[in-house]
Amino acid sequence: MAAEKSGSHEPFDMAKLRELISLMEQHGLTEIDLRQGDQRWQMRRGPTEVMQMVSPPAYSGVSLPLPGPIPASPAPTAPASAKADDGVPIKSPTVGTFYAATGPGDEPFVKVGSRVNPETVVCIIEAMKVFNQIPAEVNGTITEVLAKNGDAIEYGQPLFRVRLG
Amino acid sequence: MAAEKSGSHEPFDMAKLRELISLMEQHGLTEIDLRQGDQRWQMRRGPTEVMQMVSPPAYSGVSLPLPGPIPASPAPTAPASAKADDGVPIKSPTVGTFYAATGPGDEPFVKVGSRVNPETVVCIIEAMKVFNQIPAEVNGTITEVLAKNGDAIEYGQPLFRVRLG
Amino acid sequence: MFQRILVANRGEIALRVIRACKEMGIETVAIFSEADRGAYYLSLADEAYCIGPAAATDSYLLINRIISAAEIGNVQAIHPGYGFLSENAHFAEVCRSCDIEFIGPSHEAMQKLGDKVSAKEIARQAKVPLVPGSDGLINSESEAVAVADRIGYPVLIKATAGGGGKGMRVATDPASLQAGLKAAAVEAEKAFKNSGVYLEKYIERPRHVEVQILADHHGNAFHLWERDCSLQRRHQKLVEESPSSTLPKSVREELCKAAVRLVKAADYTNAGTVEFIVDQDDNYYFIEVNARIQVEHPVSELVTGIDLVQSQIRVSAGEKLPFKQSEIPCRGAAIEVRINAEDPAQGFRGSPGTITQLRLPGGPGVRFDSHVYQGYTIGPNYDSLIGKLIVHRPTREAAIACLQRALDEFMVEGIKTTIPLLRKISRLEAFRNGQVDTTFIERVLLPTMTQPEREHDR
Amino acid sequence: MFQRILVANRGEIALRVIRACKEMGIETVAIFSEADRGAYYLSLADEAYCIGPAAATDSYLLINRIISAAEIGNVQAIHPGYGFLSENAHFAEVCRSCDIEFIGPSHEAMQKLGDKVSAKEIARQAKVPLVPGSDGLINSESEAVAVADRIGYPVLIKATAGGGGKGMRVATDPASLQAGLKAAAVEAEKAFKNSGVYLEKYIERPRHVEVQILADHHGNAFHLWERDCSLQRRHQKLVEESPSSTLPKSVREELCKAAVRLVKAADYTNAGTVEFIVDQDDNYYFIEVNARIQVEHPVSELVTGIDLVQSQIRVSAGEKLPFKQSEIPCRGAAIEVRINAEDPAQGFRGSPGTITQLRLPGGPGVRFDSHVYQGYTIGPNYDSLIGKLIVHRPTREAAIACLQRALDEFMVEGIKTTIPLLRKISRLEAFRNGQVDTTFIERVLLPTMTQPEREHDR
Repeated sequence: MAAEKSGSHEPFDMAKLRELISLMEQHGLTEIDLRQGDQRWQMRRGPTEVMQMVSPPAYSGVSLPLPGPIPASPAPTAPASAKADDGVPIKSPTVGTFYAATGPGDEPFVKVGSRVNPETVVCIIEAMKVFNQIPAEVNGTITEVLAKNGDAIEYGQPLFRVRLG
Repeated sequence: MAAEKSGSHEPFDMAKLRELISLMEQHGLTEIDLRQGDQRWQMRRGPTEVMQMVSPPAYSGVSLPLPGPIPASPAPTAPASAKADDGVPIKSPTVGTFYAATGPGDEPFVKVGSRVNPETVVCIIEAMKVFNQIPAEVNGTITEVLAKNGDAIEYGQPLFRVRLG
Repeated sequence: MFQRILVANRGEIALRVIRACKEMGIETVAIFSEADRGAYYLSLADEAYCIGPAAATDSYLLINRIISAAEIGNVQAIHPGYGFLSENAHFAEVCRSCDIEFIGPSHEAMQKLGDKVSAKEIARQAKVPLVPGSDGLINSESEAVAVADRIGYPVLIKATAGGGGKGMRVATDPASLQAGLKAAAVEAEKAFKNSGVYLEKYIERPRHVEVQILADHHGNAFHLWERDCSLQRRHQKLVEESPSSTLPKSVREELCKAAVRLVKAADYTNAGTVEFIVDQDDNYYFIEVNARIQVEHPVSELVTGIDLVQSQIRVSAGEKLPFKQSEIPCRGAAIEVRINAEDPAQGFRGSPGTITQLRLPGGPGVRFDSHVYQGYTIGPNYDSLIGKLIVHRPTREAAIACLQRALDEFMVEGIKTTIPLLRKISRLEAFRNGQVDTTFIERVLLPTMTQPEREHDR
Repeated sequence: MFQRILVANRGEIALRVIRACKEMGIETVAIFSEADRGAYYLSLADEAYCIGPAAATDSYLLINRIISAAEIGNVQAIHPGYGFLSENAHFAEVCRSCDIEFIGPSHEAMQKLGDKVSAKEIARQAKVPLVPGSDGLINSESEAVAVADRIGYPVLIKATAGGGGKGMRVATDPASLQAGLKAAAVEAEKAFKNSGVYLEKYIERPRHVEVQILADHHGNAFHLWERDCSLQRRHQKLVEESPSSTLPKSVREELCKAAVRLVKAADYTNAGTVEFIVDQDDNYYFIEVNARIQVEHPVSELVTGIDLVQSQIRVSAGEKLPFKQSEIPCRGAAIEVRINAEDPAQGFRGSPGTITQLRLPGGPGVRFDSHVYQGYTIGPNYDSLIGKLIVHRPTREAAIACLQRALDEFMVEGIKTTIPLLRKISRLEAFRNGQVDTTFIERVLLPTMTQPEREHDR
């Protein structure tokens, strides 16, 4: 707004703001709300508790001491891989059954160390009797195979890891 | 207003803010809300969300847009007195009806400015046809009378304020 | 009986099906979109598979993904819930062609009753009353006048290709009929390139009354009495109850029998709902069949004591319904209200967000069906239903009192809901006296709400 | 009818009474201690007064404070709930002397039935079976043998001044009887300076069966069938159900009629419970009367469809009960489990703290009575009951299935509860077959729980 520019009070003194923000972090403040005349400075910081409420722990039911069978939900996407940073995942574009090779006894499409380009078929996901060939979609080297023959695969589940390049 | 005069309308005195923020941390304050004239400084620290969950706002039901009669719970102890720091409260030791004097037309036991000692009777609380004389229990001067003749009084409700001495 | 069922839905109805299965000792496979990952109800299923991103067209509506999940989940049957694929005859057919039972009617019955023209033809044969009107298109003014004379004014002129109210006219006498015919034909030609119009009796301020049906594969078709769902906004039901508070006993019984005749005529099985409109003289007219479980099924469960979702599963597994018509009671009065994450003050705009505080009603007479909890985030992707509050008491008066106190106890913070509106409705004289119709909310209630609200207007 | 009632209690039963009043259009005045300030249920009352500090002896048990609150709140009646002052005849008398109706029996009836000796005398006159035994003290060995021959072994030797099991002996034959008499007399003399002993038939592994009673001031006294509360730990009930799953129909009916005879003989009015123990041959023996509403009243409400708390209020206001005995059904099966903030793994030690996460069960067949919510803090001052989960289904088998799935849905974080124990109980063969008695939990179940738990032991 034009009015804001007018005169000696230059909107928002960045030096002060910078200082306030660093004070907030330093002293663990979550909120500042300053008003004077037509000015209002309001700042909020990292409400970690709200975050917990926003996304309740996935499958928290699993932690219940159920006497019955424990719901065996498949693990959500990211596997607890020690090599989590060793490349990008190739994720399943559909839900179905994983096959590493064309048939039993055949060589797998790819192994750790295989070079792939975007068109390289890395596996088959069977869905409704249809065998979907899954392309790598990236250039690189397979660093990890995350699924086994016959595994039930859900949408978005990582199947391989690829070091790009 | 005094505040308006100060300075060239410079928004927000950083020295004061800095001091307040460090005082908050030092003394474990979670919130500061200062108002004067058109000024308002409000600051929050720490896990406010968890705090809300631990002690949900008293009578939060009152804020519901109930179409029916709104629950008219009596206000919890501390009244929103402007002179909140002007002395200590004399609290009701029981539940009952407040009387400032022995009978209608009589002089009240105490008024603002009355000197009291621990034995001074300050009012009567009637409970089950019994008229309980309430002693001040402190030495000092009455600065505020917080109840009216015939008021329903609950346990712990402040009846008077006394500046000690 | 099935050992394992896939629940092809989300939210409260997915939880409802999981609950039914758990009580029957059947394992469940849930599916979910990325938007629903981590929802608590998924942890109650025995398995859960992500089938796609948030958009329903890329997940809950993708037949091949759901069938794939059913295959890897190794289920014998799929429960479709309501909405999504529940009335998709093709989906039902695909399921069965994959040797997976679709928990619902045969796709043939679904198609027959899903098509309005064929449904009306079946109704006619089964002597179920239809809204009186012309036999097909109107060819001349004189024909129109003759039809109107026969069925009585007011009449509704409708475009045969119509939709959305276009090409519709109400006529109250021969003069307005003649004028209306021309105008409607022109409008219809313009909108649909088809000027064909027909006549129907115009039902003023109708009530919406529907009959719950259950039919098995052994020739049994029963009604579970009726539900009155007249309180609607833009055809979205807000309040549903059983029994109807206004229909005379003889009409209720007739209506329920008509519904049974209709589903028998269509060889319909499983649960279904036959919808009628009822005029101010308690004449009822068949409208359509909903070939699935409905949102408001709990009110029928409460008055009859019959678990509808369990019954659906038993019927699909080939079991015989274990009762006779005369053994289905209608006890007390049940009322359901829909708690939606919507802001009635802002034109019922959806109100997504996180529930920061939640106090649920409870105690005697209260049932609550919901997948949400304090900390749950309502996303913008799906419908706004966050729960159904259902009360059941010996009398309608007591049920309304229970509804009022339950709504007063109900506190949701962080999002806007229909709760304040429902509180208001529960205290309206017109509602308490049963004097409402499908136009009531928009015609009477909402206009009063644009004014600043009076306080304490019970 | 009363316009305004004071609720002289706290927690779930205070909320239960407030709910009943709201549905009846009666205003409520709540009282609370400083420990309960800010509890959500207080905001549902029309007024709420703090009456003292946390200790019950300085607040909920202080008669004069409660009467003062009733006076400033201008109420016509006081509902005492259960516990606290609910069975205090003096409190009932004070209320009425202040022209405030005490919602419960007359203090005379309360005194008559509150005293065990006079209650037994009334039972004898009303031909209600008592545990067989000697008529008063035993004077000689030969008399003891004669009594034991008459009532049959095993017999229990009890000190007349006794308590806490001291001076008690079980005898299975004349020899052990003679030895036991001497030992018991010596022990009793030592413990109570009174060597008097008497004989009673020893009931092995008894079941606890109680009958819900409602009586008005117009000469009507009805039973609302029985509840089986055999699953107890140290006389604390954990699971209650109606009807009893083991009693033959003829015995149930006899037992219920006996309970009605007893309360009629005592001129008892309002709600009450007549407690019996039942032996393995289905013989039943009167134990005592609880002259108040009970924690487990909801199971009777569910099978009969009668609101007990509303009925209490109506009876106190002088209304006639609006039904006959033959019109009180016992439909389906209802089971209540008590959710306590206790840690069964630590000897059921109380587990105060804040509920950080809460997922409540819901859906068909589920009722939940509770004053707690996510964020509520359970203090150390009062009992550990945080909620009652009650299920109602057409059959006991279905009710147990519903109970299992509801307990599986139920998640409480931040405190320890009895939920895991209740899950275990709900899946026990002995419970499902009705083969439990008042000693079962301590005799059979708890010993298995000291061992590391086997997984998946459904």
